[in-house]
Amino acid sequence: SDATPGGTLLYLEKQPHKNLYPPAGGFYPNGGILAQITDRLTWQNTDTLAIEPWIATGWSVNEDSTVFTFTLRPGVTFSDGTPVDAAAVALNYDTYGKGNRALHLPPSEVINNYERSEVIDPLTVRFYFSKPSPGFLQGTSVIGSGLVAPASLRRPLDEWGDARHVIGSGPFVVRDEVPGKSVDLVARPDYAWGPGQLAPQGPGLLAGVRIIVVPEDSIRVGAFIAGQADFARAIEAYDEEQITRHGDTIYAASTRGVNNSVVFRPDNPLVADPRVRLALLHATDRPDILRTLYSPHYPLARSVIAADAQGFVDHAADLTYDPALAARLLDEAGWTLDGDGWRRRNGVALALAVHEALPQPQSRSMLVLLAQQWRRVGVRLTILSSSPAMTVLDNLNPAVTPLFHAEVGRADPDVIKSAFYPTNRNVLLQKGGQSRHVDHFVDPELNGLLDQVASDTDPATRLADLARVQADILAKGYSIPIFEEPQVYAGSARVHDMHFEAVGRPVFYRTWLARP
Amino acid sequence: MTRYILSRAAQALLVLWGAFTLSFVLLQVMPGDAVLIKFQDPELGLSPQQISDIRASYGADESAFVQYAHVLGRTLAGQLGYSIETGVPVSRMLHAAYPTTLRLAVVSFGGAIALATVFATAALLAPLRPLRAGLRLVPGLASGIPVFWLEIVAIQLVSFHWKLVPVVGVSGWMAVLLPGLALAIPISAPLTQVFLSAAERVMAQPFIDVLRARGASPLRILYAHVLPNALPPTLTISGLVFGEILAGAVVTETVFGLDGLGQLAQQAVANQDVAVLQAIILISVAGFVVINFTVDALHPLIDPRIRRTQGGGAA
Amino acid sequence: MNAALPQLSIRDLDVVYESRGSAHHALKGVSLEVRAGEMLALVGESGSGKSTLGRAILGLLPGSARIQRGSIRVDGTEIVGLPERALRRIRGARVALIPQDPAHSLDPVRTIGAQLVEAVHLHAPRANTADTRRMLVGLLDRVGINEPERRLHQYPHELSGGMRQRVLIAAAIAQRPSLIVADEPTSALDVSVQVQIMALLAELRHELRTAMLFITHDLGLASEQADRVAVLQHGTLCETGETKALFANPRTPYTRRLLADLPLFHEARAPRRTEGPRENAIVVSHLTYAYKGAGGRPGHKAVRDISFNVVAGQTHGIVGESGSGKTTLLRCLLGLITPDAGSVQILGKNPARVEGATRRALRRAVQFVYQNPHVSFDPRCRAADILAEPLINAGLSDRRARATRVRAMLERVQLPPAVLDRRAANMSGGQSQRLAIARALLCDPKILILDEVVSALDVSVQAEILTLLETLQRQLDLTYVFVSHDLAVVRRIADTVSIIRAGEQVEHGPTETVFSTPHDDYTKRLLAAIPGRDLMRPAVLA
Amino acid sequence: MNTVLAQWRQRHDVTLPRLLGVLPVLVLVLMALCPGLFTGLDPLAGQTGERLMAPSAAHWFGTDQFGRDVFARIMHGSFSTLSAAMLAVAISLLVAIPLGLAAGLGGRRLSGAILAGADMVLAIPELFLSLSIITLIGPGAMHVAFAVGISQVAGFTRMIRTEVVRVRATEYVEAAFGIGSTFWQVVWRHIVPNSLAPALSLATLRLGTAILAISTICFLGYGPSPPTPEWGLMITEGRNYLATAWWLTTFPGLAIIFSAWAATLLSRAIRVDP
Ligand SMILES: Nc1ncnc2c1ncn2[C@@H]1O[C@H](COP(=O)(O)OP(=O)(O)OP(=O)(O)O)[C@@H](O)[C@H]1O
Ligand SMILES: Nc1ncnc2c1ncn2[C@@H]1O[C@H](COP(=O)(O)OP(=O)(O)OP(=O)(O)O)[C@@H](O)[C@H]1O
Ligand SMILES: [Mg+2]
Ligand SMILES: [Mg+2]
Repeated sequence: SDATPGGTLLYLEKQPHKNLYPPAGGFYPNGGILAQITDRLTWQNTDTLAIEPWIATGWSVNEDSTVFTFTLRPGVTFSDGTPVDAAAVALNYDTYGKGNRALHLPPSEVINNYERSEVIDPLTVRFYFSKPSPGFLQGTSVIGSGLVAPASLRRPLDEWGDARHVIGSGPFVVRDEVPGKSVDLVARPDYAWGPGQLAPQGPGLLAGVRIIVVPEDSIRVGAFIAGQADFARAIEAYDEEQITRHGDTIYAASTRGVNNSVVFRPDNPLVADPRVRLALLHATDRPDILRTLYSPHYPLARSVIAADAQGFVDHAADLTYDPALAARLLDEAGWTLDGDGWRRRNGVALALAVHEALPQPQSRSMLVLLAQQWRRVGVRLTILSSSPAMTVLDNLNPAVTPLFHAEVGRADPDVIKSAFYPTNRNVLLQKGGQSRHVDHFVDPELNGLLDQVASDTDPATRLADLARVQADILAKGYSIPIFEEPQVYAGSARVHDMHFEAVGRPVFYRTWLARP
Repeated sequence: MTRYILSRAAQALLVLWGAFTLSFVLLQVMPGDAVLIKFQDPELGLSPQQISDIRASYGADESAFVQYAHVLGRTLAGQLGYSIETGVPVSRMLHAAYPTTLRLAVVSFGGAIALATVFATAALLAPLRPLRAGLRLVPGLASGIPVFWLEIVAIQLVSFHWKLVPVVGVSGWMAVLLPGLALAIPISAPLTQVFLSAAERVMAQPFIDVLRARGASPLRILYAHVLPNALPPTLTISGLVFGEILAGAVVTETVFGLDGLGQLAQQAVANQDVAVLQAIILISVAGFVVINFTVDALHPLIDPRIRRTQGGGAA
Repeated sequence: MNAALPQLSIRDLDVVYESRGSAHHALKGVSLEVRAGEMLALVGESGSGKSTLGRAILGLLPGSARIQRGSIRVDGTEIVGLPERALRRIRGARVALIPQDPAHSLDPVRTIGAQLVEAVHLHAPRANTADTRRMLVGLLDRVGINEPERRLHQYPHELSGGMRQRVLIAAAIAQRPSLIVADEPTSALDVSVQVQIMALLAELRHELRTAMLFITHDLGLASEQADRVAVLQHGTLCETGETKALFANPRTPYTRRLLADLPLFHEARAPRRTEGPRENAIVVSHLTYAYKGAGGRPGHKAVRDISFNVVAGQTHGIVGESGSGKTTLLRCLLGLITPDAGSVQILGKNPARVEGATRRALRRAVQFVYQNPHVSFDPRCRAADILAEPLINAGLSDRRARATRVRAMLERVQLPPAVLDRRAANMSGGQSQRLAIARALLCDPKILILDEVVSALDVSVQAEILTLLETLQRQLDLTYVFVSHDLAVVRRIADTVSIIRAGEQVEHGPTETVFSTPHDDYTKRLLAAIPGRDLMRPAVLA
Repeated sequence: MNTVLAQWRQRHDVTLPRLLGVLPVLVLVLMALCPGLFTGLDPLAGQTGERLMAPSAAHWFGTDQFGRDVFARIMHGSFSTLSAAMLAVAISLLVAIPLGLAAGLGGRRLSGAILAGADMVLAIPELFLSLSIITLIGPGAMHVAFAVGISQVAGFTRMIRTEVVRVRATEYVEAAFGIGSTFWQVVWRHIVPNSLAPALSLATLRLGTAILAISTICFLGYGPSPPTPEWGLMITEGRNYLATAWWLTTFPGLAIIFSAWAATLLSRAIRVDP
C-alpha cells in the first residue's frame, strides 16, 4: 500500500518528559520528543552505525581529533524562522560543550574536552578541543546534540521543562503541552532536510503526533490493545504475546550501550571484596531470569556492553551460573553459612539492598528473582522501593545501596565512560563524583582506561581500549550484566514505516497511518 | 452577624496559616531538597560544584527561617513559585490541573449523592425487616472497598473489555466519567451511613408517629420530613467528604492517569517538589475551610431552629 | 353518624409483643365502647397497656406487636386485618391522634402552615392550597390561637407548648374525625395550660360530637373530664363505669388501691410533733442568677431576688411551672453555680465560697436527688458500685464494712439485695429512685434536696416513696428541700413553701397558710387549676 | 455451669449477633498469627514451572509471575496488613487519648489550643499528610503504620474530646461530685471509662479505615519492600497482569474488603452507645 499523508498518531509514553534541554535527552521521554523536533549535525546509520550527513553535509577531522570542521546544509531554518547557520550551531555547541552557569545549563556528557568554536563562514563551523576527542563526531549524531534556536538557548534550565519553549529545526513542532500529561506535535510543512537514510526529504507524512503520558503499564497496554492508541512505549515482555495476538506489532529497538546490569558499589565494605562480587555473579542464574520474565527480544548479555555495540568482546565464559563456585568464593572471603541458612562474617550478615529502577523493564520482578537466587547461596537481598526523590538520594549512598540496577544506551564506545567514570554517571560510586557519602573507593586503573577510550584518536586503539575495559570490569566483578536492553514498542497494524534512531528512540518523520 | 463572619474568617485564616506552616515544616525536615534531588540525578551528570552553585542560586542553602519568610512573603503576594521538577510556574500547573479534578469531584460527588439517596431510600423503606437490616450493612461494606482496586477492575472491564469508554486520549467530562463513578461508590458510603443514622434518629421521634397517624405514606414521610431533618448532620461531614474526594483524586488520577491536582500532588510528594505540594495543600485547606464555612452558613437555611440563636437575639 | 351506634367498639382484643423468642402479652381480652360525643378515660399504671390500645386503634402497632384475636371497629369499619393502604385512608380522616408531647410532635423544620396543609391534603389531595389555608386560619382561631395568619408562617419552636398542642388539636380535628385518641395530651404541659387544653377538648367534643378515648394516668384529671372511666391493669380491663359512680364506689381492689394512693389536695400534712425552736439549716436571701448568653453576655435571669429560710428537720416545698427556675435555685443551693447577687447559707456556710475538703464535706452534708434517677447513675456501674462510691470517698476502705453498711441501707430504703448486681438501667423507676436516695443517705447528709423526685412515678409508687421520705426524715432528722409542680404532693409533705413564677418568688410561708389563704393571683390560679381538686376519697376507703 | 455462662452473657450483654460480629476478626487474627493453619505453601518461593496459573485445586487463588501461590501470599500478608493497622490505631490512640482528655478536661486556653491545632491538621486531607510523613521517614511497613497513625491523631483527639465533654456534662458526673468525690476521682472513675468506651469502639471502626489507608499507601509504592507479601503491594504488582491473570489483583482486593468489613462488624459488635 502507498503512504497516505495526514492523520495524527496517538503515542502512549510511560513517563512525562522532564526537561528538553537536549543534553538531558538521554532520558527516554525527553529524547522521544527531541527526536521529532530537533535535527542534529549528523545521523548515525542504524544498520552500519556509520556517521552520515544531516544538517552537516560534510566534515573533516584533524590528525589527533582536536579540530572538527563542519559544512552546513543551506536553507535550513528553525521553526521560529531563524536560520540554522554557523553562528547558531556554534552557540549550540558552546553551550553543550561548556555549559552555561548563569542559566544553570550543564555541559553535555557526550562532548569531552571541548574548548571553543569558530565561525568560518555562514555555512562552515569549526570546533577545537583541548585533548583528543575521537567520540565527538558520533556525539554530533546523538539526541543530546539536537540543535535549537538561539532564542531557546537564552532560557534558563528551568524553562526548558515547557516543551513550547524548545525551538528546533525538526520535522515536527510543539503546538501545545499539558505539563506531565500530553504534548501535541504538528508537522512542519516546509521541512525538507531529513537525514539521508530516511529519504525522501519532504515534510513529515503525519499531520501530527500526540504524545500522551500513561504511566501505568496495564492501562497503557490495555488502552493500546483496546484500540485507543496507535503506538506505545515500554511494553513489558509479558504483554508482548497479547499484543501480537491482536495483530499488532512489537518493535524491539536495540539500545547498543551498556547492558542492563546489576553493579556493585565497592565503597560498601560488604561488597568491597572482589570475591564476594564474583561469587554473586556466579550465583546469578541469568538464563532463568530471562526465561521467567523476559522474551526473545531481550538477548542474554555476554559482556558489559551489547553485542551490537562497537568494540564488543564476548565474555560469556566468564558469566556462568555456578553456585558451587559462588559458595566457595564466599567461604574464602570469610562469609560462612550459619545455621539459619544465611551467610555471616563476624556476626554480620551478608544482607544487601538495591533500589527498584523505575526506567528499567520489570526491574522489580528481576530483582525479586535475583533475591530468590542469591538466597540459595545464603545472601540476603532487599529490594527497596520508594519515591523517585528518595531513590535518587539512596542511590548516591553506597552504605544504603551496595548495588545499583543500571543501563546506559548510546551507540559509541564513549558510552562505557558515561556509565562508569566518576564525574559522569558513576554507577560504581567512586570518590570524586557527586556523592558525598563515598569514603574511599576509587579505581584509578579503570578510570585511566576510560580516559583512554574517550581520547584515543585511532579507532582501532579505541576498540582495543574498550576491550580492556570490559575485561577489567568483569574480572573485578564490578558488574553482573543481565541482558541487552531493547526499547520495546507496540505499534498498531495501522502504523507503517516506523524508524528508530541508533539507540532506539522512535522517529516519526517517515511514519504514516493506514486509513482505518 | 458581621462580627460572627469576621471571627469565622479570622479562624479560617488561622487554619490556613497553620496548615501552611505545618506543611512547610514537614517538607523542610525531609532529607535533601528538590533542587538537590533533581540535579543529583546521574542522568544530568553534574559535578558537586555545579550542584552547589545551582542550589545557591535557588536559595536552597539559606536557613529554614529565611526560606520560610521568603515562601510566606511570596505566597502572600499571590505567587506560588516554580516547580523545581518541571520548571513551570506552579500557578500554571494548577491552572492546567484543576479542571480535571473539579470535574472528577463533581461527577463523584453527584454520583455519590444519587447513590446515597437511592440506597438510603431502599434501606429505610424495604418491605422486610431482615432485608432492611441487610441493606444497612452494605454502606459499611462499600466503605471498605479500596478505591484503587475498584478502579483497576472498572478500567479493565468497562474500558478494555466492554470498550464502553476510552481511558486515554479523552478529555473533558468524558475523561472523568468512569473514574468519577467509580470514586462515587466509596464516597457515598459515609454519606449513606451518616444519613441513615440521622434518619433513624429522626424516625424515632414522636412527630413521625403523628404523621403516620394522619395517614401519611412512608415515602412521603421520608422525603418531606425525614430528609430535611436528617440533612444537617449529613452536611456536617461535607468537609470530610471533601477530604475523601481529594484523597480519592490522588489515587484515581494515578490509576487513570488523569492530569488533575491529585496526580500533581502524588508527583510532588514523589519528587519532593515543595512549591507544588505546598500550593496543593493550601488549596485543599482553603477548600476545606470554604466548605465548612458554607455548610455553617447553610445550616440555618435548612434548620430554622438555628436561625434565631445565630441572629444574636434573645433565647 | 348514628348517635346510638358506638364510634369505637373493641371486642376481646389480645395484643402480644414478640421479641427474641419471648412474648409479652400487653393486652388481654379487652372490650370497650365509646359513643359519639362521649369521652372515655383509660387509666392505669405505667406499662399497663394504655398506649398499646391507642396505637392498635390507629393500626399503628410496631412490627413486633401482633393482634392475636379480637376486633376493633371504628365507625363500623373493622381495623384489624385491614391493609396498610386502607388504614392510611382511615387514619387522620376518621380516627385522629392527639399526642402526648407537643414539643416533639411537630416537624421542627417545617412551618406550622405547611404541616397543617399537608395534614388536610393527605385526605383531599386535589384541594386548593389557598382555600385550605383560609380554612386553617379559621380552624386555628377556633382552637384558640391568636394571630392565626402569622402562626401559619411560624416554626414549631416559635410557639409555646400550649400553642403547639392547640396546633396538633387543630390538625386532628381538621378532617372532622369520628374518633379522637388522645394519649396523655396534657402530661407534658403545666397545670394552668392543662386546664385550658382540657376545656378546649371538652368544647370541641360537644360541638363536633366526636367520640374521644382519653388516655391518662392522672385519676384526678379523669375524674373531672371523662363521662366514663376504664381502668386497665397489666393488660386487662378490670373496671369500667360512669365516672361518678366509679370514683364513689370502686369495685375492684386495684381501683381502690389506685384511689387510696392518689395524693388529694385537700388532705394537709399530718401535724408533726415539734421540739421547740430550732436553728435554720438553709438561709437564702435575695438570690439572683442569670445564665450567660452567647459570647459571655449576661443572659436570661433564671432566678430573681429569692429569699426564704428552712428550719432544720423541716421540709421546704418549692412550687412553680416548668422553666420557672426551680432547678437553677437548687443548683445555687448546692454551690454548683455561683449566684450573681444575694447569698446562700447552708449549715452556716456559703457553698459557693468554700474550697477543698470543707467544700467536699459540705457537699456530702447536702445531698441532691434527681428527677430522673437513671441519668444520675454512671451507666457502666452496678448498684453495688454506685453505693460503694460515697463510702470510699468517706475513707471506708474495708470491703466488708462497706458491704454491711450497704446492706443496712438497702433495708432502710426497702430495696431487695438482689438489685446490687444490676445496673440502674435495668431497674424500675421506683427502684432507681430508692437507689438514688440510698446513695444520698450513705453520705450521712443533713439536708436532702429533692428535685421532682416523684413526678415521673405512678401514683402507687409515688405514695410509697413519699412515705419512705417521711419515715427517713423522722428517723434521721433530715431537712428537705422538695421541688414539685404537684401542689397536692407539696401540701402533703412540706412544712413551708415558696411559689415561684418566672424566677420570682410570688409567695412563701407555711404551707397551710399559703394554700388556704393565698394572696397572690398566680397562686390562686395554680390552686384553681389542680385537676381533681374536689375529688374526695370514696367512703369505702375511709 | 450453664447459668454461670448465662449470667456472664447477660452481664456483658453478649448476644448471638455480637458473637457473629467478632467471628470474621477472629479468622483474620488467626490468619495473621498462624498462616500455616491455612496453607502449607511458601509465600516467597516460587516454582518457575508454575507461573501465572489460574486458580485450581492445587492453587486456590492461582499463582503469580514467579509461580508463588497467591493464597499463601494473602494468608501470610494478613500479618503485615493487620499488624500495621493495629499499630496505626494504637499510635493514634496513644497520642490522642492524653490530648483529647486534656482538651476535654483542661481550661479554656489549653483546650482551645489543642482544638485549633487539631483543626489545622484536620484541614489537610489524611492521605496528603500520611504521604508527606512517609516521604519524611521513608517507606516500609511499620513506617506506613506510623504515618497513618499520626495522620489520624487529630480526628481521634476531637472525637475523644467530644466524648469527654459530653460525659462531663452528664448528671452522673455532677452526682459524683455531689457525693464528695474529688476531681481526679471523678475523672478516673467516671469520665475516663465512659468517654473512652465509645471512643474505643469508634477506634475499631477506624481499624477498617487504617487498613484501607495502609493498603492505599502501599499501592502507591511506599509500603514494605518486595517480596514481602502485602495486599496493596500485591495489587500494584498484579495489575500489570490484569488482562491475562485477573486473580493476581482480584483476591488481594477481596482480602482488603473482607478485613475492612470485619473491622466494621467488630466495632458494631462491641459498640458502646454513648
Ligand atoms: N415495642 C414494644 N416491644 C415490646 N414491648 C413493648 C413495646 N411497647 C410496649 N411494650 C410493653 O407493653 C406493655 C404496655 O406498654 P404501653 O406503652 O402500652 O403502656 P402504657 O400504659 O402506655 O404506659 P405509660 O403510662 O408508661 O405510657 C409494657 O409492659 C411495655 O413494656
Ligand atoms: N444551662 C443553661 N443555660 C441557659 N439557660 C438555662 C440553662 N439551664 C436552664 N436555663 C433557663 O433558665 C430558666 C430556668 O430553668 P430551670 O431549669 O431552673 O427551670 P425549672 O423550674 O427547673 O424547670 P423544670 O420544671 O422544667 O425542670 C429556663 O428558662 C431555662 O430555659
Ligand atoms: Mg403510654
Ligand atoms: Mg427542673
